[in-house]
Amino acid sequence: MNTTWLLTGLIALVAAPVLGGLLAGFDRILTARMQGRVGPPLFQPFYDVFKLFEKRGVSVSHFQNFYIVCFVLFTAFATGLFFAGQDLLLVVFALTAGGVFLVLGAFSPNSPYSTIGAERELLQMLAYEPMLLIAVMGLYLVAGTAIGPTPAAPAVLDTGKATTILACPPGDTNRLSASNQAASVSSAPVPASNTVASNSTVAAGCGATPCCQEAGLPACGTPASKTRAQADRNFKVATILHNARQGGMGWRMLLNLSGIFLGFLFILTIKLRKSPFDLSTSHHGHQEVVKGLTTEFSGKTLAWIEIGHWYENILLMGFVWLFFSGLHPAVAAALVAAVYFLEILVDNASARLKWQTMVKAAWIVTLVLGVSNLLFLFYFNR
Amino acid sequence: MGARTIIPFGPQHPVLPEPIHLDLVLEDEKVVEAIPSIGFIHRGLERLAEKKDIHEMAYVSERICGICSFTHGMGYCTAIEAVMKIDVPERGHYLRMIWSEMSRIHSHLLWAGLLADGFGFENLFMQSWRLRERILDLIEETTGGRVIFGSCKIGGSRRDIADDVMARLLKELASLEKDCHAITDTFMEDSTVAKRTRGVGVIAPDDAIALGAVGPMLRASGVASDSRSLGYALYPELSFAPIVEKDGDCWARTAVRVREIYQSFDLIRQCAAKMKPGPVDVKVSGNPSGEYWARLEQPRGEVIYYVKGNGTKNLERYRVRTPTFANVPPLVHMLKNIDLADVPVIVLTIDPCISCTER
Amino acid sequence: MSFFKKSPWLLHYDASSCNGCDIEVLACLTPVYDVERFGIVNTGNPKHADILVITGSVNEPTREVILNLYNQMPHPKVVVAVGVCAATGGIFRDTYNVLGGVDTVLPVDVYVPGCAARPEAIIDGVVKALGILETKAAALKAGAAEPAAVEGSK
Amino acid sequence: MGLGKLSFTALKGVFSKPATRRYPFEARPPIAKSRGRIHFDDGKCTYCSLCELKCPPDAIKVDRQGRVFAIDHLLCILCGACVEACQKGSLSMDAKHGEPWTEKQKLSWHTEAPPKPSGDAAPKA
Repeated sequence: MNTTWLLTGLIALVAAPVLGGLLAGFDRILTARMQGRVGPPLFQPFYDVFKLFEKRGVSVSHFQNFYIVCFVLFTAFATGLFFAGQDLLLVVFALTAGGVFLVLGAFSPNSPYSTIGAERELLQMLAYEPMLLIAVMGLYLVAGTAIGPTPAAPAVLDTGKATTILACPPGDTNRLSASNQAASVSSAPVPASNTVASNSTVAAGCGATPCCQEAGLPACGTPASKTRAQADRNFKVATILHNARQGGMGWRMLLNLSGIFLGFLFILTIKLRKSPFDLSTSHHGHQEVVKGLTTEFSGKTLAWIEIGHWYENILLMGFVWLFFSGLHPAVAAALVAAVYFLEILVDNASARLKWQTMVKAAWIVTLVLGVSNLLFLFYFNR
Repeated sequence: MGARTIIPFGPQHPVLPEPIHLDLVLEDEKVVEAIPSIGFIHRGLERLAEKKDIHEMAYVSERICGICSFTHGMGYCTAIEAVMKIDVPERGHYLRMIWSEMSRIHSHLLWAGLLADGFGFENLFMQSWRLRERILDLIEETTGGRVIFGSCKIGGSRRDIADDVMARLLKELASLEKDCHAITDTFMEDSTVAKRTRGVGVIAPDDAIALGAVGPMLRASGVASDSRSLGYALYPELSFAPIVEKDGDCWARTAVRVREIYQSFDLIRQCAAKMKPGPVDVKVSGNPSGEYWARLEQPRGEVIYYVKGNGTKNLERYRVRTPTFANVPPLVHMLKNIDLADVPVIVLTIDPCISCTER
Repeated sequence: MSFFKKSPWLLHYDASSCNGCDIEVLACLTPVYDVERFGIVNTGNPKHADILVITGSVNEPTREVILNLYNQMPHPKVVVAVGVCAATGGIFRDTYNVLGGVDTVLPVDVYVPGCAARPEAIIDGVVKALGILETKAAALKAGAAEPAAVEGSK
Repeated sequence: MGLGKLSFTALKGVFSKPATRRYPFEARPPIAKSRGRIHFDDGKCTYCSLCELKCPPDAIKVDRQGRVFAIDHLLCILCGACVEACQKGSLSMDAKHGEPWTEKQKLSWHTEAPPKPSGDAAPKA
């Protein structure tokens, strides 16, 4: 991790709650408009949280608040890691750990509503976790460097423009320069110093940005073959971003991941606690388990849960960004916004389903869209 | 697993605007048994008949329940009029029918919103209540109140609807009827809604009759029973048929109520077409002596008013049998072996009005 | 600067109302009145609520429930009695099962008149309650002791 | 069957004016017949106490000798029976709703010293 990424990670730690709150504010206004009302001011989520900090709390068990601190810490940690360009798998597991702490917190007061909420949250995790991991794997296969072909027998494909190693995602111009030494040199982006300067623009483009090092790729100057093994298998966000952008994957990345992306959108509804699947707790306490998970929390603790959710939402939006990361940042940003809008629309056009339906639907989606996409990536997109 | 937990459902619960308490015995999320306990809003209204005179009792009777308030006032007046042998003028009857159908629309839209809220469809709740406000505006314009109409008195109606207001009312109702389709289509056709209502809380026709279900609850099980066909007020003058669905599940009950909304629009139009200018009330003097049962159709089903007068200005006995009271046994019957998530949906599809039930 | 004024969360309880005020309280949340404009959310959960909105008069069974709800709400909190039944018992004052208004059980901060109270009147009442809520919050901040839980005299 | 039947309505909501009446800032045009609050005009009252007789919740108390009319707005159910009973038109229904109070004002209304001691020639029904 170099300083630039460290800095982005730290900035994200501070900025994520602010952005998350704003996002929640936008969400509430849009939701209100969809329901034909005016809705609260944009900063309403902040007012709510600040008020909760002022309010006295009631806690039933001592551990309750401790668990919530852990939940927020883990969620924030996951967000920080993500924006510091670190390992995506670690991010997902840190996020899950945070979720588990939230569930523990909800279990501890022993109230029936919060217990049912906690059980439902566990079922939700059961429903979305496989798809989340598949998404990570998909991103890894497409842009996480690559599970390269064995160096001895690289498959070579004529893309029409230039000879490319098949394992590199199509359009990955980085690899063009490498194609000279296809047989012996790795499929990893080759640092400029190692490359025959036949494709100077690409080489310069890559070498000029510090992202090779940031991404934990072989440092410039080291022989590529030596560090190939560690460079090849890499779940780092930085690597994915680097490959997608520098590799100019563009829409192809999304196309290759289309099934996984759709599946991810599906579970995003669960993660964002939006309507068809807002089983464990919802934004409005009009349901059979009152507020589910958060029923027994009050005052500061509730405020922290809210902040934890903001972190989580920003992290998820960052996750969505990864799918678009091959595109121009402005396009990607617009698409992320569109995804969020879609989630709000779905929230406002569907009833809450039961957990049985949720688990079934999530797993079918995971199997049909996620796994088949993954298989496709394994066998046809090498 | 298999450990039983008891979930206290109510008296304060966000999906229940009214206090009813159900002890839900759960195994995981399966409801094994539901034990209702009521009595939270018992006020002792019937006993007020001994303290308030018969004319004041009309206002008290309206406050049995704020949702179907007009029907309560109308039922009480119908019973007293029968005892005192008062002939209400034709126009008075038509006005009463218009208001009672308007209150049916308002009640059904309100209920639709609450049901939507019960299965977590917040937008549908908001949209239903948005439309309901328009009917409330019409009610306010014609009666002066939004939920308590205060327009029924012994001997006829306290207010008249002027012709220009009536024309505006019909126009607004027509546009409202058109706008209702977006909502009712969602209730009838949306697949997430169907997932929550179809096949949930099924009650067979025989069970429904045996357990004493009334109103939309009974009609949804395929039994064509509508107290309006008994012929109180001037309902025999209007053409309508009881709305019946066959499935007996939550979806069928929704369908009955949704179709009744359109039926009520139609009935209001029929009333307006048949109405002639004339007096709306007659002068009432004397005190009731004798007893009478009046049976009316409330939005929630058949309601019975029993009055017994002894020649004084106070009634000797006033008794109301409300539809929710009749629908509680079928409710308890349906609340067995279902998911916790279905409880609000099933409870709401009987359209509980606890305030009527306990008075 | 207190944020209570900007984000009051309310809890509604129907003590023994005829539903009239109840549905008007609910109507406040819906598009035409939309109290979310002021950040008001109906939480349905006493532990999250700042304002207790009670409709209807108090009778023997609901008295316990009201006390329970009130005592579960964290400080600061205010009570708004909506409708004449909640204020005095209204037309049901004389019946055998009605104890009277909410103030027979709890300290009431705002009374909203009307039968049924109009949504506009309820909004006015809640807005008035916000000022009181803020004073209470300021007092708590300044180090005043939390008011003791209200005990029901059995 | 269909998914998202309400999405069109929802989308339409984003681009059209919300149905909300911004109440405290914009009051809606009053509806003439609206029953908001009982208005008492002391100039016309003869203290006949017919209104007291007709009031279902007994919110009105009239002292015929002392010529005092008192109404408890926290008891009044706005039925309008007193307005109908009043022969002199001193009671009327105000379309504007009553204000919230922080304290109970039990007998909240007018006391009037007798302007002309002509006795109570109250129009009794």
